[in-house]
Amino acid sequence: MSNNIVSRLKRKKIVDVVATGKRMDGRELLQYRDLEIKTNFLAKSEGSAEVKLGKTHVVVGVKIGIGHPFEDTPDAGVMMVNAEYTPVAHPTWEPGPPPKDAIELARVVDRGLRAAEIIDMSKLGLISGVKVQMIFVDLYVLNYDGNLIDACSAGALAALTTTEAPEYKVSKKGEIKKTDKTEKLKLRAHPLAVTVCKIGDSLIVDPTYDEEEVKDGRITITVDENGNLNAIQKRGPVGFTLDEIKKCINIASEKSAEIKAIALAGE
Amino acid sequence: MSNNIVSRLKRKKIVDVVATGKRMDGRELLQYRDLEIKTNFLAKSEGSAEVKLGKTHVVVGVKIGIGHPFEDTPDAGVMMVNAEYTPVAHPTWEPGPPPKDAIELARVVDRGLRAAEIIDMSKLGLISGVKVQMIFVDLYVLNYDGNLIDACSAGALAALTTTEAPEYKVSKKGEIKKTDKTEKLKLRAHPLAVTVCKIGDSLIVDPTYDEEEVKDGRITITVDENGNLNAIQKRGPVGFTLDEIKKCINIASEKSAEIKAIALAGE
Amino acid sequence: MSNNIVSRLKRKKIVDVVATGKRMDGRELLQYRDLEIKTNFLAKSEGSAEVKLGKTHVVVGVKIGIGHPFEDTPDAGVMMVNAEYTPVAHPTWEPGPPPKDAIELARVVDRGLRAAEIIDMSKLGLISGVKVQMIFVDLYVLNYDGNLIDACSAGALAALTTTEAPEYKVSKKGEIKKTDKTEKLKLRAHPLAVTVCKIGDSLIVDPTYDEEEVKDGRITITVDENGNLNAIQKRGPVGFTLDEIKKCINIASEKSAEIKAIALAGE
Amino acid sequence: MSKTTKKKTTKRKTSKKKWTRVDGRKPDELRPIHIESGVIPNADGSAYIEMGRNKIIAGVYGPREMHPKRFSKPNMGILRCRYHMAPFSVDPRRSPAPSRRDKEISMVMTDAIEPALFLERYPRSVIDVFVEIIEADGGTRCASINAAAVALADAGIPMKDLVSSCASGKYEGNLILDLGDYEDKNGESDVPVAYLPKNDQVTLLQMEGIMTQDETEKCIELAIEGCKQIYEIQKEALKKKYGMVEATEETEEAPEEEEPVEEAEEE
Amino acid sequence: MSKTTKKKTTKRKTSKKKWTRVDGRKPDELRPIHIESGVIPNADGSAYIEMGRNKIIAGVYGPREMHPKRFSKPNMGILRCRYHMAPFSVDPRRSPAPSRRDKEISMVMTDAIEPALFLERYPRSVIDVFVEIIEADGGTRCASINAAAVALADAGIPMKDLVSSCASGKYEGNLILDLGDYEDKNGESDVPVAYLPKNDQVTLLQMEGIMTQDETEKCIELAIEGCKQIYEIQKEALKKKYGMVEATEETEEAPEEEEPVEEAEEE
Amino acid sequence: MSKTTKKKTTKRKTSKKKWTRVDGRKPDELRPIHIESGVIPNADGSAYIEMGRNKIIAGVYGPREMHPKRFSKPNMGILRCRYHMAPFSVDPRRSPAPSRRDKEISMVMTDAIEPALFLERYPRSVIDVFVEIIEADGGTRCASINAAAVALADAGIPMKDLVSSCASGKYEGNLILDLGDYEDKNGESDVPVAYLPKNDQVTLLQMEGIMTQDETEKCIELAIEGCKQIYEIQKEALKKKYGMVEATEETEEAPEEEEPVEEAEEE
Repeated sequence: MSNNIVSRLKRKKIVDVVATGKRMDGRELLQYRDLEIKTNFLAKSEGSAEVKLGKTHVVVGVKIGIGHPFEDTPDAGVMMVNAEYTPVAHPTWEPGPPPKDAIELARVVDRGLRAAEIIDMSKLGLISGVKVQMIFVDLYVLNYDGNLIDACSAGALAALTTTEAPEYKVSKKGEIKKTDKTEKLKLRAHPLAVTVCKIGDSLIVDPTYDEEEVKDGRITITVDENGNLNAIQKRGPVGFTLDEIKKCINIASEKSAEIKAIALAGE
Repeated sequence: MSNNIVSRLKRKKIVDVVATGKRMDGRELLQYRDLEIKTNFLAKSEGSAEVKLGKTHVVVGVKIGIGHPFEDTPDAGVMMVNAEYTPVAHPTWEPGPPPKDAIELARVVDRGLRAAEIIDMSKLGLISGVKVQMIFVDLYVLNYDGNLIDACSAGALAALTTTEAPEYKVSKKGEIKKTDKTEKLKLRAHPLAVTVCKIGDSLIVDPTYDEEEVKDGRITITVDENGNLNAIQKRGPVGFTLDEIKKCINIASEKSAEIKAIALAGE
Repeated sequence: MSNNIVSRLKRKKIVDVVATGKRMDGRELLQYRDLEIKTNFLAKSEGSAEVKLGKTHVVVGVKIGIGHPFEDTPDAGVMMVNAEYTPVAHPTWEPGPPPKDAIELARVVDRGLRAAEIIDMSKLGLISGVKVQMIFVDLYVLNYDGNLIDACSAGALAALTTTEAPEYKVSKKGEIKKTDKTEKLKLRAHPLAVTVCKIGDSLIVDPTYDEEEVKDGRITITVDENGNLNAIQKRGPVGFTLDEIKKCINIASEKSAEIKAIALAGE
Repeated sequence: MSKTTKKKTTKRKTSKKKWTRVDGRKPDELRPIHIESGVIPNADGSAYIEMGRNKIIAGVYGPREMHPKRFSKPNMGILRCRYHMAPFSVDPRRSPAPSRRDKEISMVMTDAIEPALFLERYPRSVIDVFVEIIEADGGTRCASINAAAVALADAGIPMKDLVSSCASGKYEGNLILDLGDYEDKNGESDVPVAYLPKNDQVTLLQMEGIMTQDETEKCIELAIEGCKQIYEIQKEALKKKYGMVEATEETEEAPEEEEPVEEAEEE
Repeated sequence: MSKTTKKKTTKRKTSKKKWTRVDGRKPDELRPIHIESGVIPNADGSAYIEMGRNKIIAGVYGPREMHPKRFSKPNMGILRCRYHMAPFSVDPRRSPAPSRRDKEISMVMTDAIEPALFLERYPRSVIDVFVEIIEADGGTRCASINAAAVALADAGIPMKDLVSSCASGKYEGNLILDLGDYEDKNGESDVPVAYLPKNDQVTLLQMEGIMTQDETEKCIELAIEGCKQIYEIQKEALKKKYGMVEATEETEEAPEEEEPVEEAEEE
Repeated sequence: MSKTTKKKTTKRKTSKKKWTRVDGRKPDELRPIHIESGVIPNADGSAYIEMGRNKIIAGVYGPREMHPKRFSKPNMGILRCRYHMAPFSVDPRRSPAPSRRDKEISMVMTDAIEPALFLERYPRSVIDVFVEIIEADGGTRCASINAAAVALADAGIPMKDLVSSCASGKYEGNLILDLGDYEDKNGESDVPVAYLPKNDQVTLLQMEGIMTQDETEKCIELAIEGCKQIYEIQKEALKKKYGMVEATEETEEAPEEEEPVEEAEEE
C-alpha cells in the first residue's frame, strides 16, 4: 500500500475517534499528556530546562554571552532563539541545516517572548554601539512526538525563569569582565504558547505526531500571566471561521494557565 | 521532437532572417527595442531606475550605507554591484544563489562603472580604517527577454545619475550620524554598455531571448561620454576576427550615445 | 567486473606481495619513496615548500597576516592549518568544499604542530584583544598517490623552518604597519608525522594510493626532535593490538628522524 | 529577526476624540490600493500591487511538472509560494539571501492561498507563486497575498474564491486597520489576516504584541472588514483586464476522489 | 580548532606523594559513570550517559535503506556515526553548524565502533548512530563511544563485542586516567582510547601533547584498564534493561563471503 | 572585486624616449616564459607554466562521462574549465572558496578554449580543465589559457589549433605588452586576449580601463602579436616532450552533423 493510502486510513481512524470526543490514547480532546519539566540541570548553561511532554522530549539551554548590538539599537542587548531538529529525534529527520518547520518553531517561540517584552533588553548594553549582552535560547529536540511549539515554549519559559545571569563589569579602558556574581534574570512577563489543532470539526490540544500528521490546521496562541495575548500563529492549508478562532483563543487562555503553573514550578 | 532539434530549427529560422538584414520582430539589425526608463520611483532607495527594454524588465536600486573599508584602502568608500535573477523573470530561473550568468552580469556592469571611475571613492571615507560609505547597486531582473547587460547598464547609470546621497557627520567621539541633508551623487563619467551579437555572419544589437539562445557570440563594449572605452567583454564559444571586433566597437560607440541620451533623461 | 571485485583482486595481490616482505614497486616494507623538498620557492608567501614523495605532490604555503584574537586569548596569535584537495590531483576529486579526509589531513598536521608548541603564539599579539598576527599554513595537494599526511607534515615543517616573518610596528594611534624587516620565524620544536599502515599482518610505511585503498588501518605518529611524541591518530575500521601499536611507535620514531633530515635541509 | 522588542506597551489616550492616525486616515480606513494584472510577460499569470507605499510584484508559473520529482504528490498538486524582499526594499539594505523571516512568511502565505485552489486536479504538479517585494511599507505579507491571488486568477487557474488580506492592530490604544510602516513599528500590536470572502474563512492569522482577548477578536473582525473591501478592488482589477467579474467562479465541489493509479515514485 | 597551544609543558613535581587530582580522584580512578538505555522512544536503540559531568545521548536508526542509494555498498552495510555538540554544551555557546572537529570525531568514532559489528550482513543498508553532546566535560568522544555501543546493543544489532572507551593522559607530570575538563585543558597530554575487550584490540587511538615513548605506552595501557572497568558498567546497564549479561553475545565467525549477485548501481 | 578604482587616469609623458618599463622590458616584449607538459601523473594531460613570476598548473581529465548526467548534451561534449587561486598565491592570503572573479574567469576561459576543440566528437561527455594558480603575478588568466592548451594537447585531445593568450595595456601613456603585476595594478588599462593563430581569431577579449577606440584597437593588435610568439613557445614545449611540432594537427573539417539517435535523457 502506498504511504498515501496508509495515511488516508490513519486519518480516517483518528478523525472518527476524535469525533466521539476521545483520543487514540484515551485522552480528552482538551487534555495534555503528562508534562514533566526539570530546570537548572546543566552546569554550563546560565539557564536550562528538560521537558517531557508524553514522548516528546526537548532540552532548552539559555546561554548569556557578549556580542555586537544592532546598528539601530546600540545600547540594547540581543536575544536569539534557535531550534535544532536533531537527527536522533525522529527517523525522518536528517543532519543538516534547520528545515523550514524548525525555523517556524524558533520564530513562533521567539515571537511570544519578544512581544511580551519578557526581558528588558535596554538594560543589557555594555559599551554603546560596540558590545552588548547576548541571550541565546536554544530549543533542542531529542524525541519528536508532536506539539513541539508548546513543549519548547514551556521549556523556554522554565529555563529563562531559572536563569542565573552573570554580572559584567566594564573597565574604564573598555575591557569587559564577567564577575563571579550572578543574579536571577529579571522577567517582566510569563508568556506561554498553547496550540489548538483542528481535526475534522473538533478542536484538540497537545497533538501527538500521528494527530499532527492528519490534522487540518492549527492555531498557536501565546498568552501572558494577565490573560493578554502576545502572539498568534495559524498554520495548515485550511481556513478557520471567526467562531472557531474565538474558541481556540478561549481554550488557549484556559490551558496556558494550567501549563504555566508547571513551567514556573522551578522558579 | 527533442529540445535539441527544436533549437536547431529555431536557430536556422533566425539566422536566415537575420541574413536578410531583418529581425523576427521586424527591427533593423542595429535597432534597439523601445526603451523606457523611469528614475527615482523608490522612496527607500537613494537612487532607483526601472528599465523596460522591449519585454525585458529590470529594476536598479542604489542604496548608500555605512560599512568597513578594505584593508589596503582605509579611506576609500566601497561600491558593490550585485545582480539577482528573480524566479518571476523566466520559467527556467529558480530560487537560489545567483547562477554564473548573474555573476557575470554584475561583474560586467561593475567593471564599466569602476573603470570609468564614475564615483570618486576617495571622498567617501568616514573614519580612517574603520568606517566608510558603501554604495550598493542592485540589478534586479523582473522579466527576462534578452540583453540584460545593456538594460542593467543603462538602469545603473540612470539610477546613479539621480541618486540623492545623504550627508554624514562624524562626531569627535566617533559617532556617525546621517543628517537630513542630501546632495546629488557626483558622477565623474557616464559609461554605458552596448552588446553586439554575432549570428551567422551578421552583427546585431539588443538581442531578444530567442536571438541570445541561437547567437554565436557577443561582445559588450562600455563607452563613456567622450567616446573612450572603459570595458570590453567577449563571450561565447566562437572566435571573432580583428575586423569583426573593430566593427563591434564602432557599433557600440554609436549606439552608446543614443541609449545614453535616454538613460540620462532623468538627470 | 564490478569495482568491488576489482578492488578485492587488487587487495589480494598487494597483501600477498607485502606478506613476502616486499612492495609492488620493489620497496622494502619500511622504506619511503624518493622524497624531494624544495623550500622558499614562492615570492608572495612568507614560507613555502614543494614536496614530491614518489608521485605524491604537495605545495605548502605559509602566509603571515593580521587578524582577530580569540576571546579567551586576547594577546596570542592564531595559527590556521587548512588542506585543499584540488581537482587536478586525482580523477575522483571534485571541486567543492573540502571532503572529510581533507579536514582530517589538516587537523592531524595541525595537531602535531600545535601539541609540539612549535611557535610561541604568545609573542604574536599586536593590540591586546583587537589585533594579532595570523599564521596560515595551507596544504595544497597537486597530485595524490598516497601518504598525504607525511608529505604535508614534512612540507609544513620545511616551510615553517624557512619562513621569513615580517616585523610589524604598532603606532601610538593603533595603526599597524608592516616594516620591510623580516626575521626567521622562531620554531621551538621540529615535529614530524610518520604514518604506519597495516596490511594483513604486515606494517608498512609510505603507502601508495593503491596500498592505501587496500590497507586495514593506519596509525600516524608525530615525533619531535627529542624523540617525544606529540600526536597520534589511528584510522581505519579495524583494531590494533597493544603490541602492534608499540611496533608502530618504534617505526615512527626511527623514520621521523630520517625524514626530518630531509625536511630540515633547507633551514 | 532578533532585534529588541518591537511593540511599545499600551499608552492609552484619555481623550479619544482628537486622535488621528499619522497619515490622517480614519481608524478603519485602508491605504490607497492599486492592482494591475498581467505585468510579467514570461509568467503564466502576474500582478503588481501598490498598497500604501508597498510595491510588490507576483508571478505564477504552473501548474507545471515538479522538480525534483520526489517532492511531487501522486494524487494532488503542490502550491509553492516564495516571498522575497529585494535588497533595496528596506532601509538599511538587506542581503539578497532569504532570511528566516522570508521563509516563515512563504509558509504562511502558502497556507493562506491553498484553500482557494483545487490542487487535487493537478497530481504530480506544482504551482509556483513568486513574490518580490520591490519596496516595503508595512503589511508586505498581506499585500503579497492580494497580488498573488490576482496573479493566480490572471494565470487562468480555477479558484474557489479570491483570497484577500489585510492587517489590523493597536496603536496608541486604538484599534486600526491596515497599518503603515510607522504604525507597524511603533504600535502595540499587529494582526495580519487573510480571508476567503465566499467561505467566510480566515486562512492567514498571525498576531504579535500585547492585547486583551477582546481587543484581539475585535482586531480580527476589523481586518476581515478590510479584506472585504480589498476583495472588491481585486475583482475590479481582473474585470478591467477580462471584462468580467466572475472570472474565477467555479463549482466548489471537489471532483470525486479516486485511488491513485500509480504509486509515488521513489527516488 | 585553531586556538593557541593547549598543553602546558611538563612541570614535574619533585615530591609525588602529596599530589592529588583536582577532584580528589586517584590517578587510575574513573569519574562516576551512569548509563541508561532505551531513552529515545523513536530510535531503534538509544542510550544516555553521564561520565563526570558529560551528558550525552546516543540514538541508533537502522539497519535501514541507504539514502542516497549511490553511497550504499552492494556487499556490506555502512556504519555512519555523527558526533554533534549542542550549542549550549560548552562555554561560550557554539554555533550549531558542525565544526571541523565534529567531523573528525565522527570519523574516528565510526572507525572505533565498526570492528564490533557484522556489517557484511546488511548489504546496501546503513546503520546511523547519532550522538548529541548535551553538556561537555572533557572526554566527550570516549563517553560518546560508550553510549553508542550500548545504544547499538539496545537496538538489537548483533555485535562481536561492546566497545568501551576512556582517555588517559599526563597532568603535572603524573599519568592519570579519565581526564576531566580542567585536566584536559591544562594537562600535558591526552590519549583517548577505545577498546574491544574480547578481542583485546584498540579501535580508537589518538594523542595530543608532549610525552616520551614510554609514557605514551603506559598511558595506552592505563586507558585500556579504564576501558575494562567501563565494559562492566555497560554490561550492567544492558542487564538492568534486559535481565541478561550476554545480550550481545554472538558467534564471531563471519558468514562466508559470497560474490554479490548484483552489481553496485550506478547513479 | 569591489575595491576602489584600479586604473589611474592617463598621465601622458611628454618625452617618450626616456621611458622604460619597471622591469626594463621593451614595450612589446614578453616576460620570460617557461612551459612544461606532463607534470601531473594522475591527469590525462597537464602543463606547468611560469610566465613572469606567475606559477600555474593545469590538468586535464577526460573526455569522460559527465556527472551529473542531466547536464550532459546528447550530441556533443562539454568543456568545463575551472580557474582557481591557491590561498597563498596572492598577498594578503585569500579564502580557498571560489570568488565571483574565479567564476567569471572560468567562464571566459572556457569560451576561449572551446573553439579549438572538436566537442561534437564526444557526445554525453565532459572534458575537465582544472587550473590552479600557485603564484599570481598579473595576467593569470592568459597564462592559464596557455597552460590549459598545452595540457589538452598533452592529453592527446585533437585540437584545431593551440590557443595562445597574452594581455596588452596602457601604462603611463604607453601601449605595452604582457603587463606584470605592478603595471596591471597601476596602469591605465588592461586588455587580455586569447588567439587561435591558424584561424586568425580572437577567442578571449576583455578590457578594463580608459582608452580611446584607436588605442584599444592597437592594444588588441599588440596582444595578438604577443600570442603569436607564445604559440611558438607552446609548440616548443610539446615538441620537447613528443619530438614533433605538429602533434595537434588535425583536419579542421567538422564531421558531418547527424541527427542524434537518442534524445537527451530527462532527469
